[in-house]
Amino acid sequence: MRGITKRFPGVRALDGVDLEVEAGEVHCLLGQNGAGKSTLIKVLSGVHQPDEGEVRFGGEPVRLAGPTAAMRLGIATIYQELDLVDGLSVAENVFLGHERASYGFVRRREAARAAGELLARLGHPEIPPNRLVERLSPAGKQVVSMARALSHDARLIIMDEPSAALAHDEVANLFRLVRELTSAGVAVIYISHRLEEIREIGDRVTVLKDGRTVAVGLPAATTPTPEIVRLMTGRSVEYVFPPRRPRPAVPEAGGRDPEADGLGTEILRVEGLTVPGEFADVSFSVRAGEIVGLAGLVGSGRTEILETVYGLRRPSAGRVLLDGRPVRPGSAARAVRLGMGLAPEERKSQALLLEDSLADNITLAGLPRYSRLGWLDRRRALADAAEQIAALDVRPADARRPVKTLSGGNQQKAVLARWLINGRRLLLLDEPTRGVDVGARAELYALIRRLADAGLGVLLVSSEVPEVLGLADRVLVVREGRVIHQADARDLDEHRVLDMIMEGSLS
Amino acid sequence: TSNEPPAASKPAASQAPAAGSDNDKPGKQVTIGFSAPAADHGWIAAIAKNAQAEAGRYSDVTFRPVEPTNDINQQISAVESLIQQKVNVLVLLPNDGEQLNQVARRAMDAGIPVVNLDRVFPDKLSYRTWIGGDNYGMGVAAGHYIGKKLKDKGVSNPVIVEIQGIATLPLTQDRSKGFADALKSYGFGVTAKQDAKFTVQTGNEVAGNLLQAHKKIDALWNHDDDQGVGVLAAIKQAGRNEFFMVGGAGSANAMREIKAGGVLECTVTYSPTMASSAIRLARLIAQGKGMGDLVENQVPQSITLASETITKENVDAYLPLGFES
Amino acid sequence: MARFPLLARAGEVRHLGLVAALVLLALVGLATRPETFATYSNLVTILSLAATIGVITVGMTFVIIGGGIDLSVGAIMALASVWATTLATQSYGPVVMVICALLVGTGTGLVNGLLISYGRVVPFIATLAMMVAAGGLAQRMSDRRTQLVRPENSAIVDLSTGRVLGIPLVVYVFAAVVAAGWVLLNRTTFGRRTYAVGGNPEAARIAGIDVRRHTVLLYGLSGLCCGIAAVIIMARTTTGSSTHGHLYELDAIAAVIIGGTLLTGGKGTIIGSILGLLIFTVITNLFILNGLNTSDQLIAKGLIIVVAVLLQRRGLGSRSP
Amino acid sequence: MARFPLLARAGEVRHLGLVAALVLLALVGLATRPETFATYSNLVTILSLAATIGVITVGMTFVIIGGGIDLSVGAIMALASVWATTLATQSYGPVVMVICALLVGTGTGLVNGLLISYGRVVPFIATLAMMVAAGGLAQRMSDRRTQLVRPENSAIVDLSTGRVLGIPLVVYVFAAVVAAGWVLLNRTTFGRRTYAVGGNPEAARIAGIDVRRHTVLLYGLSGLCCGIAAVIIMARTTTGSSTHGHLYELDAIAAVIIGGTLLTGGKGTIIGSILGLLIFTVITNLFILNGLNTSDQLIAKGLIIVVAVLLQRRGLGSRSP
Ligand SMILES: Nc1ncnc2c1ncn2[C@@H]1O[C@H](COP(=O)(O)OP(=O)(O)OP(=O)(O)O)[C@@H](O)[C@H]1O
Ligand SMILES: Nc1ncnc2c1ncn2[C@@H]1O[C@H](COP(=O)(O)OP(=O)(O)OP(=O)(O)O)[C@@H](O)[C@H]1O
Ligand SMILES: [Mg+2]
Ligand SMILES: [Mg+2]
Repeated sequence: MRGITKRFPGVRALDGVDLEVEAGEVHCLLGQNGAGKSTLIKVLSGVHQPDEGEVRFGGEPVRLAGPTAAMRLGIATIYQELDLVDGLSVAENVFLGHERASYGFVRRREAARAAGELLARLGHPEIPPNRLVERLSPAGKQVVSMARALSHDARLIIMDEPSAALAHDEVANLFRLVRELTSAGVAVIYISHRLEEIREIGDRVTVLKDGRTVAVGLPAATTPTPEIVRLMTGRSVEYVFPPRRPRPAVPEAGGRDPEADGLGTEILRVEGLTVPGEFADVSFSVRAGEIVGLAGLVGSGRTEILETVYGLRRPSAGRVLLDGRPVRPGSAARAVRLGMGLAPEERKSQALLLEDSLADNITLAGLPRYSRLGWLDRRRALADAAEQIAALDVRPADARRPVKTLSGGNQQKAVLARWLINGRRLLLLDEPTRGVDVGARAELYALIRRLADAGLGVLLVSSEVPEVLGLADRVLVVREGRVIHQADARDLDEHRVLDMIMEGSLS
Repeated sequence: TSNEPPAASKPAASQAPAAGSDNDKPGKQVTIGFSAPAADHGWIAAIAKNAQAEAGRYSDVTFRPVEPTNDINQQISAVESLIQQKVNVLVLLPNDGEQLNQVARRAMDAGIPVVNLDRVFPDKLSYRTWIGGDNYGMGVAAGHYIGKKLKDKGVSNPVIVEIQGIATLPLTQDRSKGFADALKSYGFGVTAKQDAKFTVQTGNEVAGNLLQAHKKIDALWNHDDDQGVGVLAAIKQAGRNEFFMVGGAGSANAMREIKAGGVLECTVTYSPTMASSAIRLARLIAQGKGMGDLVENQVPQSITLASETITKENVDAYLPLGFES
Repeated sequence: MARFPLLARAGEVRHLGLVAALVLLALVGLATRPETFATYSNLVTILSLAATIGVITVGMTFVIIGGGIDLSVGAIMALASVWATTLATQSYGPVVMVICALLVGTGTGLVNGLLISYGRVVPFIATLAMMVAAGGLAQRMSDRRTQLVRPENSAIVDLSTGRVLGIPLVVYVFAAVVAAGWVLLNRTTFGRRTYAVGGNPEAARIAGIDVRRHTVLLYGLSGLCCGIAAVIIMARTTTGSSTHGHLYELDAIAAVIIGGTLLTGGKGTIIGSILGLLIFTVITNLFILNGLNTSDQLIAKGLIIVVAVLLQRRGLGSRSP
Repeated sequence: MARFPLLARAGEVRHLGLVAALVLLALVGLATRPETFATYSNLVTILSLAATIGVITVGMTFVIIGGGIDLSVGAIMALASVWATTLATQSYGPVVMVICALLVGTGTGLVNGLLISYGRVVPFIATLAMMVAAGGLAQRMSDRRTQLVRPENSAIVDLSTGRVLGIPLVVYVFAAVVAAGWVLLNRTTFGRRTYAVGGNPEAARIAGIDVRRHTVLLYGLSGLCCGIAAVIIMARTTTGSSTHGHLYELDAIAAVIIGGTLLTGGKGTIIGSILGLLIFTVITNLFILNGLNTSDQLIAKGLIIVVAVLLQRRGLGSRSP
């Protein structure tokens, strides 16, 4: 691909980008949120038409007039935003658009068998080809997306952040498959924000920044991390995780002198919380100034624990105490009044009003503050939003910009900002860095730490074990809906935690 | 129906002889405003056509119809715009007399005489002259035909079914009352009644279900010959012929059915020729003339048409007056 | 969604609520009118009366699963019935009349589809405009008169009077359309793609489906169903008229939604829609058998709709969120 | 969405297309009926005619921005007008009649809201059921008769005959409702919540907004608007009747959508809806002035709706996707 330029109304998403991929290699695309990675691969797969530039495939210049044209050439794509149809079965999704059919009639048995084979090849023979896709977990959907890409006889497979929704062992599975493909001469374009994955699987790296190519074909294994980060962000990010407070004299000493370890009083206490089918007998506490991390596999029930604490689900047993007072379940509105805030897992569908402005989004949970007899104090709302935008360094710092035009990391900041304008006691963060680039990630970590230092309690869920270990003070290991271990984060290492969440035993 | 030879669909009244006087001679130039409900029904369509045709017969009449509508609010606006245009006389067939009363009154107050066609305004100050059919009398005519025939046959406890038009119209209630009152004089009553909505399709649906509800029927009165086409179709589909049917309004199609001899034996008229008469009256009022056959110098305040009973015996006399539904 | 053998049985659970509602209504019928309700001729009447909207409901199900809505069905049916019964058309005989109705329906539907797909007018507005315009055109063509099917073309009327095994031909037409709709939706790529186009148009596009073309075809299909419905109404009433099909769009949409199809698209079944429609038809039949007046009918109908929907959700059981 | 000061001006660009459509219609009016169209009294007639649906359109805008739809507006208006004109109500005088209309409207709207929020019946079906049931109830209460406002309560009728500065009082009522609706939507937390609830109900819930309660209030508000519309129609027609408001729902929804509000919720303006409605009303007025017959009027109306939507999209310009 040469000199690819793509303009959207108001943005130049790609500005003369070059990319060269060879057969049998894993070519990684790196870049901050909004750098243009997804746009580039959408041009390559015929979804977008470039305004300028040329694409050559197998040496021939080609015109990718539509997705079908790309598929016919042997370009298959796993898109970042899941591209599945909920109301169709797994097999139907795999073969959507190129159905196994005769005279317009679907050959259903054959499609199911072929889909089953592809799923088995992906290491997931347990997914029934006839199940409706809406009933699969996010990870399961990702597998179906991959099966669809494999169902085309592809010479180039593009994967846009395939690992974002995958757990650790799933990623290993994915890499096995990628190696299988490349050894058969298939080229792979791989996009991820996780540098360690790039190192493991990648051959060469192309870095995008603001819609331009800033580096082409760097060796994936040997280019030093600071160099890559500098190329992506245009500056150097010295540290990743912010420093914690000094280690307390007696860990887990709660009870005798609550302030002895530099942490404040207990904010949240959860006792024997149970939601049948999701999790059972979960007990823990969060103190002021403390970040408590929940580590576990996708599907282990951490989201459900957060939602139950927040009052979105009704537990069958157990209780939640905030500042010593019981939280009655049933409504998030009550949790908000009591001083909780939740940054949910799915930013776009659960947190943001995408069409509305940054200011509207930031002030959403604080509306009572700006209400005088129902009248909206718009000046104060705008001022508060602007203040948070500055404090969190949201870019671009324009309160009136529709939030859908912001990059993922900045959208995440907006969600956090929402809870900062009205003095929270406890923040519940579910995968706060999913899909967020390294630079923004470091900023978010620093921000979360600052909030804790200012006296908030933080309950953090993340599927990335290093993130939990690096950011949290205390870690709870969740496996199949039970808390199987809790410890000070500094007493754990990644290997041990991985063993626990996968095997359920202490090695 | 429009797909009959064109000759038959000429508005009947225009062939009728003029009144016995020199009233037909051109007089003062007058503008007649005209407003009626939307013509989504054969009878109403005939009203509009008759009015238009009658106005066309006079060189001294400028006809100013407004867009017909079934929305009261819009008809009020339409009449308001006619008042603004300062027509000489208004012919109004309101969707609902009570709801249009106020705006008709405003026209009268503005010095524009109103000829109230068919559906009556409750307030006599709202119109100069009323001309219309006799809905109660129509029910009575149908009731007498059915009552007498069943009595003659010696039927006791007959099953008599009634299919009404639009239930919310006062005219429907008048027709029903006349029907019930007439039947009562024979000691009979209505076994079941349902309303269709003056359309062929609803007539078919309602009749289809009613025929299931009553496996044996003695007589059926259908208020409206338009919806009657659908009712007759439903009777054929159910393969029923143990009863006789009476229609209403007097459409040409109903008359042809009567002539052919079948379930439909009779229809009681409610003739749209009243629109032609209304235009004539409006012209006379505007020109300050009286009616030729009357001694009076002015047009009377109210004229009620009689509902006539059409059977196989007299159908030939009425066929030219029938309107195409 | 009984699309694969093993799911088939589970799929029918979806409709349990609707079937329960129908059974309840039938029990009411048996209790109140034992001598008339469960007779053969009454059931045949119910099906004959359901045929017109039933055929339209099949098309509407496709459109709504495909993410759209069609407010113009009643007007298209009226227009097709009028066009097929003009003197000019009738002079060519019954076969041409039928073809004319189908062509007019399909053509008008395709215009809807083009407006929506390529003109990018939202379906609600495009089909509302069509409803108004087609209604006006029907009035104009018929000169607002009811057009009788002429005696020499009575083959059309025979569709409603002619019977095979005691069942009127229109009921067979109805059944054939439902069966064809079911096969098309569940067994062909066209049907499966309809779910994709309605459920996730972007994903459908990415998968190489021509979403615009598909949308045009969906509205064309709905129009074709209106054309078939026009033939049935011509047979039932022996007429073509611009007043045919008044407010059919509301009943058809309601039947589809009560049948469990999402108004947002991507989900739904033909069987559910037909069950939803039969609930409406049986209600009307029950009311008339019991001699209820229209006002009471309306009040009861409103309540029954709500109860049917609540029952239908129970039938879905734990599968609804 | 002009919710912050500086956006306000940009926001008005949205409506350029609609204004253009209105101007076009006005030019047609001036060309065809120069002597009557632009007269003061004709403009007043247009506004009086628009008042009834106009008030309903304001409520409908809230419901649709909030992610719902209300098919029952016409029936609620009819029911409120009937209830307020029963002999029993009339015996308490005009003030009680007005209060009665407003209470009946609001109450019925709240029932809609409860059904939708807590009964989890989809809005289309819940309000369709209400449309049918409220219509039936209105027929029942009025015994299907038109109920006249009695002479001693003619204060109500004065709303349409009484004039201030040559403008009938109903037009002031209309203007007041539009202004109040605008303020409520743009200047209060209730309005902000409405956008949030319609734009992303899940996000609104997690942000601590009581989505169910808000939804109930939205339908209550729509019902209140129907109550106000009932007062206006009583003033215009001097009656209460179950036939009032027939098919108003379609016109109101169409006006809202032509005005740029998304049927999926989360976006829209009061001004757009009112412009959309005025387009309808001016069309009707033009037809009346030019004496077009209904069929031609309908055909033309269908075309104009499509053209208005296409123009409106141009007006949105680069802001639409
Ligand atoms: N359909 C669109 N309309 C308008 N702007 C768009 C569209 N798609 C992408 N953009 C803009 O183009 C730019 C590049 O977006 P893109 O999705 O390619 O980034 P990315 O590198 O994939 O980021 P991420 O790491 O967050 O996935 C961004 O500014 C984005 O807002
Ligand atoms: N294969 C599967 N099929 C059906 N449902 C599944 C499957 N896997 C998980 N689920 C369900 O998906 C829901 C969401 O799980 P989720 O992945 O959010 O859990 P989690 O521990 O919060 O993980 P994370 O927050 O890391 O995504 C759970 O209720 C679980 O029962
Ligand atoms: Mg991306
Ligand atoms: Mg989760």
